[in-house]
Amino acid sequence: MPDNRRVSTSKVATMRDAIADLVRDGNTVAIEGFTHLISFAAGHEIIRQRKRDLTLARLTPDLIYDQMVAGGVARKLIFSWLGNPGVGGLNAIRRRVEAGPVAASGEPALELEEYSHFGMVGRYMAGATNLPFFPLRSYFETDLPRANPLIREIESPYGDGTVYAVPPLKPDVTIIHAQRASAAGDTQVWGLLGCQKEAAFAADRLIVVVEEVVDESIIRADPNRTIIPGLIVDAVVVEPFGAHPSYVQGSYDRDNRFYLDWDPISRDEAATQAWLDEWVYGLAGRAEYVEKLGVERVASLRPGPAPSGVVDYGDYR
Amino acid sequence: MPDNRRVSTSKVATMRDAIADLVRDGNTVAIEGFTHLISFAAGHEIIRQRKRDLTLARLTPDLIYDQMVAGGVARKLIFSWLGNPGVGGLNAIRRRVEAGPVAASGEPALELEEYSHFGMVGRYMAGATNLPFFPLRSYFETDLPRANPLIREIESPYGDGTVYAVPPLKPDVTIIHAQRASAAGDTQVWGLLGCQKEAAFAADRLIVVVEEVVDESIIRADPNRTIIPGLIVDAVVVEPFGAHPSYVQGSYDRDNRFYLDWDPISRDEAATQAWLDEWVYGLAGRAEYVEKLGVERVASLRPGPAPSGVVDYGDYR
Amino acid sequence: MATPRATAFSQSEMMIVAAARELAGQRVCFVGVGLPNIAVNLAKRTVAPDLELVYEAGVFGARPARLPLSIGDPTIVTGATAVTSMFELFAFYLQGGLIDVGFLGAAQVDRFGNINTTVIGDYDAPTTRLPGSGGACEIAINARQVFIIMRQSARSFVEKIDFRTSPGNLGGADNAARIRREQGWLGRGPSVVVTDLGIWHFGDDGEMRLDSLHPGATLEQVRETIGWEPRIADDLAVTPAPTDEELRLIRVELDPGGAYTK
Amino acid sequence: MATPRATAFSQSEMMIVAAARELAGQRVCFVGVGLPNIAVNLAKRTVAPDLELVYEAGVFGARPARLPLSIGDPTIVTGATAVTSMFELFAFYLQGGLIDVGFLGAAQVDRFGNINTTVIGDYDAPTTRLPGSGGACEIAINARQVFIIMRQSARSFVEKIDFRTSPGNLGGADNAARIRREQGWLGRGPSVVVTDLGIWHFGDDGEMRLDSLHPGATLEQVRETIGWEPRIADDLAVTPAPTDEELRLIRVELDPGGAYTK
Repeated sequence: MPDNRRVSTSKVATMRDAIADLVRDGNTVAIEGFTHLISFAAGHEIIRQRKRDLTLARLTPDLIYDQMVAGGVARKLIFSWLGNPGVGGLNAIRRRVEAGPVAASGEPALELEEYSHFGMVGRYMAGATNLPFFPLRSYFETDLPRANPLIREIESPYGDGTVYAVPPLKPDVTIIHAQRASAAGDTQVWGLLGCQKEAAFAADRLIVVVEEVVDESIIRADPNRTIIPGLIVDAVVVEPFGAHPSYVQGSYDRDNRFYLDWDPISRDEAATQAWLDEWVYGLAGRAEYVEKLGVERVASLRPGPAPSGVVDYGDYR
Repeated sequence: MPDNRRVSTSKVATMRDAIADLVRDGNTVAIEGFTHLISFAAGHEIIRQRKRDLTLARLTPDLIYDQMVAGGVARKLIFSWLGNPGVGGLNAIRRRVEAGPVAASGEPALELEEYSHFGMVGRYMAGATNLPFFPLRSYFETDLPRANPLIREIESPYGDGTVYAVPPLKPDVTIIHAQRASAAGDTQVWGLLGCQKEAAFAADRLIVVVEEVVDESIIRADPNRTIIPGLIVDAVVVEPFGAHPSYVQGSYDRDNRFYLDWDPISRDEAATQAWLDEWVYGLAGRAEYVEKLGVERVASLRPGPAPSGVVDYGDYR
Repeated sequence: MATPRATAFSQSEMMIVAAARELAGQRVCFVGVGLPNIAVNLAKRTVAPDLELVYEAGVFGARPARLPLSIGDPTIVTGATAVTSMFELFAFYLQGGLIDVGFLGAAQVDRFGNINTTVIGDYDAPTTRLPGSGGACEIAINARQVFIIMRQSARSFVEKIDFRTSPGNLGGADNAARIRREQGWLGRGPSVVVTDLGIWHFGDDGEMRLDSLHPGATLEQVRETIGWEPRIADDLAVTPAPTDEELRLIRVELDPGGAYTK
Repeated sequence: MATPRATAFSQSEMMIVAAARELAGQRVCFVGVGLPNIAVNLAKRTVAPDLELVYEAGVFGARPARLPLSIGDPTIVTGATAVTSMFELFAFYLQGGLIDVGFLGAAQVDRFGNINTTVIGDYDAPTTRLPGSGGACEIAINARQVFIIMRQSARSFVEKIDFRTSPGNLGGADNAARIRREQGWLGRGPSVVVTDLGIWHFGDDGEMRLDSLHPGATLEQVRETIGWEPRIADDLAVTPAPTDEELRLIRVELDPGGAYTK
């Protein structure tokens, strides 16, 4: 049998167009990636375009959601762990939470809906697989189901007791960062996988941001490496270094200095807004951000090589 | 930080020892692998050691369970699709099913417990993850829940209707075939993945049969390729060509001729037993089987090369 | 100018061509091996170039270098876009609602497209033990629509199936639509049955109706190979014969050995 | 022959060494970053060479080339045995019962080892918003046993925690054991609390009991930094000071920058 080429239109778009077209005020948006592959570039573009009233879902809101909350895009968080990993709290978010019903700034308090890590993963899983709930052995004898009445008990139909359930989470838009994709959106990731696949399949619309677009033949040479098919991708955005200050396995390291720097900046509302002016509103996009970061800092984050080795799929004809 | 070497005892064993030590009469045994990586070598050793009263679980019983049933090792099947794929029925099994309560041979009829593919996968998933059930949107308006009362309805705790549930399946022993593993049992697979991971984690004991044992450094060079950690492996059996007449991606092709040949053999009880005498009881193990198959037939099943390419994990220090 | 004489073709070839043409405009198809595989690949080369193929075994975007011999042939893996575990295939792709068309065959079908692939006779003491569901029951429920391909015979097109493995239009369209809605199915059920004799679509009442008779087939043959009084469209068409290009694709590219199309 | 003078050490170093020693005989450990990470790696080099490390981020068999700066540092991936999705990590490894020991820290703990990492004050209008559960609540329920590492203070060792994020021995051992059995938990709850002042184990009634006081710490300090009248073992021991080899491993290999151990 000869070539069976798929006719696929390229989905490559600019970050500006992808965010403008696919993220709408009031949407539920999930920028996923557990410590690895966090699309700061997409988060910044959402701030820059002054989207409003978003519900932001993410296991670990991290610095990117702290910045987005500071930028005024969010009305609610759905999460499982709220912190600056290894450093401390998320100060912009805490200001919007601890102030009580109305924050000092006059903004309404941020609404919180919280789970555990596995609860959030289960929510994406139920969303991705069209299940009305996902069962799990968490939450027994804790105050979490009282704080969040969407965490409910469910009885086993086999008469062996009760477990807990979480409801499906289907983001309007999921955004993930990856090492590479084809122009059609077939996406490959290595290193930590987090819950990107579940969040991607759960979403109504999906933006994949990549370090590089590669020829389809590179994807097809290793199909087990593909975590997301182009079928569910709405836009492929090429944004090298788009995950900084988080990292991309094999491409660059986490910029820990920025995680430390953000703590004092974010403790002060004026300093926070000045940072947003300088690094988000004041820049056209990620290319300018990388330029502003400087070649030296970028170079300092590059790892040495650690090749995976090759496996053979076999040519069967 | 310097080397952090794990002290791990080798789990490498002969097939004879692994089956003798780990498979016990009356056990529930799952030899998994969807069309790909079916451990015929382990099935034959179970026949050769004349294990008895096994419950055999597998999505697609395939030729290997037809042979095992013919060899008298099984009292029950748990399955979702009973056939010789692309050829026809499984005749030894059908003789033990269609004969009614007592087969002509005097053997009791084979007990059947049947699901759909996703139902079987869900059963392994529940077993692997210690859930009392797994929910799925199958079985609506079918006769399957009536035929198998273990398929039960479950109501969503969110008031949006009812789905079906299947109970956990926890095999006493799961056996899988893989391209490679370290001596400690860290196992890598590419090509079709079937439900080997779920069946492996669900099992009390796990035998991994591989084409080759490789140095731990090869596994560690590509950790995303690992589907099973040595932690849950009880024995690593090195048995090249052990999946024949099924196939191993990149190593050999499915031997379709044998799938065709099995149909007339298995239609006749005497021919079936003669085949078992010649190819199972009459041989000491897989090495003799491969020798008997002949170098020409083995060579005819080798594919050309189709390399995966290399990815870079990055050296972070 | 002489009219070109049509090339001779087999009933299997006509079935494949008719099924392929029904795929016009479809996007994502769940592929089984055998006739559906050839039909889908023919459609991709003719009426549906954008068709995406999902194989039950866990392969998306297959580009087989030869005609796959089984649903899990290694040739569908090498060069594919993605390989997933069966859990992910059934959970994310099928139950998740990404499949537009699923193909089913059957040992028995009734007028409403309900399907039996489990047993002939009593479940506990069957005359014939069939393969069972495999993925069929979940395809019938979760694929947006279902195409049925099977040869007609009095044994297979029956008034009452012995076991309902995969639901079709249940007892009729109104009832089926209500039940699907209440139970939250993504599938709308069977939309076409392609046989060796003709093409059946499902009417508003959920019963199959012969809309097109294949060239050479007769209504007498149709009635002889069906266990109920079949509904025949008032404007019964004749299926256009396979074109030379369709036959060339089948014979030269898709099934050069004639394994499925003799 | 002169007795060798003990090398000076910090309270953090003592905590790490004490926690590492508690890991003797353990097999599979769920690792968080910071103090637990150093303790686990120290144990692997001393009392528990066979210890297997599972990182919450989805890594099994990590072999980090440097001290990981976060729970998802790329250095824990390169050279690891296996990387899995978070679903698989939590479902197959943790909920599946493969984890022998999980480490938890806390903002508040009570005498029964129940833990709060969610809020100080009222949930709806908190004085201090803490990180929340993360994976802690499922670790507490599904890890076979839980080790707690935290510094003592009157704010953190409290009579009544403001929010129960992760269950410990609930209201006492009898009650906890019955509830765990009825609900099918795999976990047996907390077994040890290692602080900057001493080592607490849980008695038969499920309440923590000070079994060992670190060198230099006093019972007065213990009472000042705890919100209830603490139970003290009759045969209260003094924790053996860190050995030179333990200190060398921490200072030279595990935390050469002193980030966690100053």
